[in-house]
Amino acid sequence: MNYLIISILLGIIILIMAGIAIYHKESLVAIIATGVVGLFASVLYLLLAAPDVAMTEAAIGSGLSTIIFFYVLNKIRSDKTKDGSLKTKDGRQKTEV
Amino acid sequence: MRNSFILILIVAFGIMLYGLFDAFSGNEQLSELAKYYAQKENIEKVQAANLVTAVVVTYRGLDTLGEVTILFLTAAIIGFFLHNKEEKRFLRENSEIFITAAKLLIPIIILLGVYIFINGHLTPGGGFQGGAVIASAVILMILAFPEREFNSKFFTYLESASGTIFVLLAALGAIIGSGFLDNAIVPMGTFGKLVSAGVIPIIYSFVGLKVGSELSNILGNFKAVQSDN
Amino acid sequence: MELVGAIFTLIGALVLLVASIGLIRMPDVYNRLQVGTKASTLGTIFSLFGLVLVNPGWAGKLILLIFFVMMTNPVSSHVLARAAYFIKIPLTRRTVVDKLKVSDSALKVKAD
Amino acid sequence: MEYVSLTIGFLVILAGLWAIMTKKNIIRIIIGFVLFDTGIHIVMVALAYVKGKAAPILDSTVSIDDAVNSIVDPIPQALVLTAIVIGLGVTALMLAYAVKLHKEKGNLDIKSFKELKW
Repeated sequence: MNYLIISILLGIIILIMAGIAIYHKESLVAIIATGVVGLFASVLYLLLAAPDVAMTEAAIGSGLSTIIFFYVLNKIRSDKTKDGSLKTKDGRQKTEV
Repeated sequence: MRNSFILILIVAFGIMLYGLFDAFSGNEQLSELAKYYAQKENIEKVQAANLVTAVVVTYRGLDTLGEVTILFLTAAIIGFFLHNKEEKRFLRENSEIFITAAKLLIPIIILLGVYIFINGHLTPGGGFQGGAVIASAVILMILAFPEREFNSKFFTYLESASGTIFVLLAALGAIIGSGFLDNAIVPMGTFGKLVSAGVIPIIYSFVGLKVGSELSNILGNFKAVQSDN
Repeated sequence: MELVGAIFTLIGALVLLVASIGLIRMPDVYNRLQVGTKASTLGTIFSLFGLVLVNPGWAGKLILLIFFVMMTNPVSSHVLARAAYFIKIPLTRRTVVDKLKVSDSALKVKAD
Repeated sequence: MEYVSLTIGFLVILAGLWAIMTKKNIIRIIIGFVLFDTGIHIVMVALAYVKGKAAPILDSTVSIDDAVNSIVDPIPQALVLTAIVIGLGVTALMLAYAVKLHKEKGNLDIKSFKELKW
């Protein structure tokens, strides 16, 4: 019975974080929200009697993949702001990342 | 207009998934295959206390081999795509506290990863988890000492060597044992001790080293592409 | 023995509760980081110590865990606060002293 | 509990699919892919759960004689274990492509890549 309540709470958090990951304006916040989805999913795996999967998800889903996303975001942003005028081939206006 | 079409598609997909949800009525007992794996004589034959490890390394070891191959392919393609000379970057000096703590923590984290994959057949954990932990130690190293060059050659050699040893051990089972990935080619030991389960801990350790070095290589490639900002 | 352990765990939970109230109350990033780190480190240590008293068989692993928490938690929040300062997240207006500004050696950018 | 987890997994799958199909920015599409991945893993682990049973690790509480009646299904867990690691590899590969595409065009809007459109 306790586990049922905990899993419902975890589900609410996961769904809210998925919504933030899709709809927030800032990419930074969206990436953090994706990491939080992975973190709480790992707690859910622990409740579902799968400690192996929980360990993997906690290390990979919320740690490594977030850091790889951050590296890419940093690369893209620094490309854009280096001289303010990154040339595109067809001359289109750049959209916000 | 376009979004409403996609919405209809998603709703249709959701109805399909609801059908799956409706047909599911909770497991009361194991499936037949899992019963076979959990039988006493089969457990005693394989001797791994962690049944997930037994499934990953012996029963479905060929899957693991393919998985490691896919990981190697992705690491190789990423290295091919992002390969460029590391630019000169101007970095702010890390604080003294962080550098000292990183020096203290990196060996401990690597030791934890090694512990996790050596004990993979007894406790929760194994090669994949240990590899991920080792890769997070490498991340800490990259963040704490960004001016040092990332030594990707070492990780490449480590990864190739452990992959080769994995395949050789598996093939040795086919030659002197009863089949590919047979784990009874070395003395079995006693159930529940560190030295047990035949070749499982050895193979899983090499899988751990391979996964750890592949993930580290991916991270190093993403680090090398950073530029000044 | 179990009662003492339960009391320790309860104290730890109360400290964690104070930390989470502080996260809402504090005015800016740095104060929130400080509250979050200090109080949650203490709360976690109290809870784990209570567990040691309840179940002495796990003492070695739990003490190792306490060591890890004491090592990593303050360092990570120190690095976070430093990064937040250098990307110029503003301090609260009620700030009295800003020592990192005075010691501009920390601000120096090092050429590789 | 497994019903709740199954519902969560299905909803996360649908959210990820929605993000993949409607978003314009490639980073957001990759985030949708990661959500889709996580949802599928939750569904598979929830399908492996057996009511009131322990994790598939034999120790002092789960004896070897009675393992059949006291553990959950280990096979989907083993599959998910490898699937998570592959998911990280595929995500990193997609991000590497994203870096390359950004270098080519200067933005990541999916609408500006129309060389293969006809």
